[in-house]
Amino acid sequence: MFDIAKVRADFPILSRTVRGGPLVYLDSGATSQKPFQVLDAERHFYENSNAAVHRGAHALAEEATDAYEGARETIATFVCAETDEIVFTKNATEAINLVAYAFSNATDKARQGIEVDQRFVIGPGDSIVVSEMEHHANLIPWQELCSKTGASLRWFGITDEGRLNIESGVIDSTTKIVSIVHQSNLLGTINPVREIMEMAHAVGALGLVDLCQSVPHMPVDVVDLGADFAAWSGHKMLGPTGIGILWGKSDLLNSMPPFLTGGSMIEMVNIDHSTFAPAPKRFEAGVPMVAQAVGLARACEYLTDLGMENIFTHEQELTAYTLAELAKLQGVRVIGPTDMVERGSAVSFVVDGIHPHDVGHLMDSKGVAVRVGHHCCWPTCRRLDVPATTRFSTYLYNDKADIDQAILGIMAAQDFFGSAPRVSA
Amino acid sequence: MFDIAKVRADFPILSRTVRGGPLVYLDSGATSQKPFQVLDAERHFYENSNAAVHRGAHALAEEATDAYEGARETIATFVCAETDEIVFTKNATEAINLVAYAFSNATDKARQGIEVDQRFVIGPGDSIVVSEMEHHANLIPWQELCSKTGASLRWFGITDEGRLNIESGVIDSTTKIVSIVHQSNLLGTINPVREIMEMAHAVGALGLVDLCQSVPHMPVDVVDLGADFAAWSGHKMLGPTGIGILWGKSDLLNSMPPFLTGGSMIEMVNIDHSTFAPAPKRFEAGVPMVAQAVGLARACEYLTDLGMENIFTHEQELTAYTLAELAKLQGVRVIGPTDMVERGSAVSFVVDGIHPHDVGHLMDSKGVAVRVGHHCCWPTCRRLDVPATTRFSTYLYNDKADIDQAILGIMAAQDFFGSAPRVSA
Amino acid sequence: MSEDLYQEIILDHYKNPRGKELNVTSRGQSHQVNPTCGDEVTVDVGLNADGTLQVAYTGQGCSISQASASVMSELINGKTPDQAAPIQAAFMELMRSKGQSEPDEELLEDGVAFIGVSKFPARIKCALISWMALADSQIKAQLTTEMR
Amino acid sequence: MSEDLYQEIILDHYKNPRGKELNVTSRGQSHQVNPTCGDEVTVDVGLNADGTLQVAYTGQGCSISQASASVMSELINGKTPDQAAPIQAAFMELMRSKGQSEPDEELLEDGVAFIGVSKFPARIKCALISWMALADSQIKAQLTTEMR
Ligand SMILES: Cc1ncc(COP(=O)(O)O)c(C=O)c1O
Ligand SMILES: Cc1ncc(COP(=O)(O)O)c(C=O)c1O
Repeated sequence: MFDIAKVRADFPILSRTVRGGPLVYLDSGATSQKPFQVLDAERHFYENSNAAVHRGAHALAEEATDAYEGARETIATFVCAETDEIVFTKNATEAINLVAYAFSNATDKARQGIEVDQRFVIGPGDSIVVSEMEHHANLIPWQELCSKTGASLRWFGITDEGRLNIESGVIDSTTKIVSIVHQSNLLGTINPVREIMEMAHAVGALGLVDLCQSVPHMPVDVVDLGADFAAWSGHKMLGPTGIGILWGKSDLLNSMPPFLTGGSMIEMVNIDHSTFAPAPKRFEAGVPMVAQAVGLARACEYLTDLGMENIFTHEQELTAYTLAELAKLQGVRVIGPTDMVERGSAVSFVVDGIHPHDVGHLMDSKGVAVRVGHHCCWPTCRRLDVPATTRFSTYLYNDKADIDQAILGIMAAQDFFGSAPRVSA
Repeated sequence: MFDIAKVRADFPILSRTVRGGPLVYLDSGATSQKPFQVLDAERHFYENSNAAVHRGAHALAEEATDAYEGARETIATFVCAETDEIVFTKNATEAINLVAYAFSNATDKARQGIEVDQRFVIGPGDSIVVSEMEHHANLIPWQELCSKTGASLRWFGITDEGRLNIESGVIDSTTKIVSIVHQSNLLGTINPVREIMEMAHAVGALGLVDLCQSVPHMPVDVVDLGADFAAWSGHKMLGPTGIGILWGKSDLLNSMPPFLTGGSMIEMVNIDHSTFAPAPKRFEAGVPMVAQAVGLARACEYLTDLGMENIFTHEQELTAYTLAELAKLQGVRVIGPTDMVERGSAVSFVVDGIHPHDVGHLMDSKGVAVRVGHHCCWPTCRRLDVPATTRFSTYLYNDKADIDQAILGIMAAQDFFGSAPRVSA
Repeated sequence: MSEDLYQEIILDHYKNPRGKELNVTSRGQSHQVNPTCGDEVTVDVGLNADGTLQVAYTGQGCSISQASASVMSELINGKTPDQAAPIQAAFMELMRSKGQSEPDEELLEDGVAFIGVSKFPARIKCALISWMALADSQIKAQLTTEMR
Repeated sequence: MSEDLYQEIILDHYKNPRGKELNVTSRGQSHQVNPTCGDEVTVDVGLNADGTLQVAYTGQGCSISQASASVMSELINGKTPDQAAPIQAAFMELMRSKGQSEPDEELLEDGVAFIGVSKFPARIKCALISWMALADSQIKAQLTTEMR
């Protein structure tokens, strides 16, 4: 295991005060804090090797290109992927949209008589499968794709406990792609994605997994998950804002039409037509987020040094503790799995008679940063009949003292609101 | 005016050595270097206020949201725009693609019977107008739009001197959008964009200007340019990598379908359909590049403190000097305007008998960083019958000593290659 | 800190809402949502025979949003549109004040309790949601009137 | 620095290219482009009656790309495919070596001059472009053979 006190000392923000007291940061599911090592790596890049990558022959351009491509290699290794299967995007949202647009672009081109890979051509009669626990980032791109092509959207429902309900018949021969979250950011549920990817492949559909809440928190081998694509963000795993990753199988990436087009993604350009570079360059138009790639690679190294297994174990312990402490409170109900079977560290709950917004506010006044609302999973809230939840989401720098402080915050809110009426649903 | 020595001291990278000598950085057209003030601003954000914006009710989330929205305001003021007309993207390339995709998405939706703004519906019989001096970022997105919709691409040619040839008849009643670069990154030519935007509006077409090479180098009032949209990048104006800007008129932005979809850009989300927030949020799906927005705002302040008029004057002087010095060299031919009429600081040239790649390499060996190649303007090179060029591009931190050193580099290359054969075209 | 925000008056309106689910002969209705937290409010506006406004609301959300709706209905119910307008303007102004203004107690009555909310950017939207719904439903109601 | 890269042999091949625009009875042709700088090279491959390779190229580009094409044609012309293969592999290997390998002068002849290029990542592509075109045109030529 690792020494939490030493880890905490790497994160400058954790020593600041909030509303007069020390900061207790329990909102890493939204975005993580950054260790100075990552900030130093970015700054070192800017102060020593900053230049446009892949475009210059001078020394700085060479160094910048090496830094950028070296970062790609480090990140690939972190998830056991091939280097040229890693595409840099601005966030996970762009990564998922990139795949959704491969379908609409291929379909548009096919309509104009251009030869495209049929796996990406979609229309009425075809279906796309998601679930009722998807983040908006893995739902709306597919809704939009349906609205543009006439395909239909289907979804796996969820149980009252917040587990995926993998009914048969949802995925069938009409299905072109199945896109599922690995770990729910609202419920904490870890889904059997390998099984679902197999179901997709059995009918010839493609599969995407949303790894936003798993790559930062547990060892992930993207190949082992059996998916064709995976997407996640850098800012949730100690990296800078403004960078995300799409992983995709090489043969698929290379048979997709480009998404954003412009400089650096080309092979030949004429005034009226162009040809494109192979992946990953094909999907990285324009000057990319070079410093952020360097920072994210440093984040991967930082995590590797601590050990992803250790981080996972630490968070499992903390989550078990959180669930136990919450169970002791009257009038508090966890939304999502209440045991430690296949669940990660995001813990949502509602407090009888107090709206989550008010719970969050009272906690904030004690320096505890939690997130309240629908957590970009509005359909999940509707399904579980809660207007919103309060969510604790921990990371490697949190300890039991943080949870204790947060529990005190809930109790203070209960005191404060006393005999408040039940919130109407 | 300002004190160049003092300015240079703000840029840590300028004091490093390259290949054993001091760095002479003449590649700001590709990307600019960063003053420590910008790096400090980013770091200060990460160390004090880092949180997901628009998503939390806790103190850090409030501070982060203020920092992000405050940055939008600063950047808007910098170009005389309304704050809610500024959309953050990852680079200029994404900004231009965003507008191109408004057309393809609106057209796809119209085909499915969804009501859309007719200004964005495009198909066979419609045309898009660009020019022969566009950067690939302002060419390929429109080629792709044409290939997906059956619209045709037209372009203004250029003269042998590298000036736009604004023939009548290119823009006509079939034209849906005219997209033109303000200042060419290859030639240095400054185009009469206001006139061209008027021609576009006269036939009911929309107009976009690519401000990548003008916003960093001269005072720009986006409204005054008469365009409907404008795009540029942060990294070329002292800002971080990973951030760009789309400016658009409010009524247009709000009548465009969304582009990237996911969290933060929504109004209501149901499992099978959603509605969207007004601009600029509508176009900012997912956790955005918050730290980079803060850094870019600080860059705007830095530039404003020095005065964009002063920066422009300084660069004009330097460019006149560069052109005069180049004119003294035998066998060197400037590609682009050779006088100071409507031209900026990018100066391209070819050297008889020496390929640009070799010129660049010899200069690099003297610590002079210049760019060689087609500069993402391959069609422009073809038109002007050069395989590639060598380009000097200066910025506020360059002085005559830099140019002198670069000129020595060219002379060294000529010495070195001596009686080399003419490069065949 | 919490005391800044949650004044007694607010808690009282939250626990004992006025004007909630009244039976109003609605001529205008507006449904507003806060996209970040999912809070919702629906406001119905009608006219009494004497030309004064009838206002009712339903909704779910945090104490601030619900108390604000209750205060809003108490303040606006029975006022003529001309009497209501300055109250609406004053409340909007109060919420923009970042805790700096001195609200007119005569005009805003219990509404002054929301001065603390204006210091918390993330909660201003909560306090305003019912007032936005009111303004929107009034526009709709007037449209209906004109169309007759 | 420059001397690392631009050895005499390279400058000589650049100024006096061998095998450029020869008349080859082409059975395979490959056109390669360097997307960053626009350098181009076209390689033609045919077979002589004795089963040895006939190689010619045209192109435009920097000294490194052109000299490399010249060296390539000199090395490969008149070799059997079996004799050419180890030379091709050795040159690829050399370019990957970052200046660290000791190239086999017997095998690579003038090609050893490119050791300096391998230290400059941005120039490696220049040196390799004709060799990539060669490999590609060989594949095409063999395909043609098999299809008969
Ligand atoms: C004129 C022009 N347009 C567009 C771009 C593209 O900018 P970016 O690569 O930052 O998206 C550039 C710079 O590369 C440019 O100089
Ligand atoms: C499960 C899940 N998917 C997708 C996203 C979207 O990530 P981003 O906003 O960084 O694009 C998030 C985080 O917000 C998430 O938790």
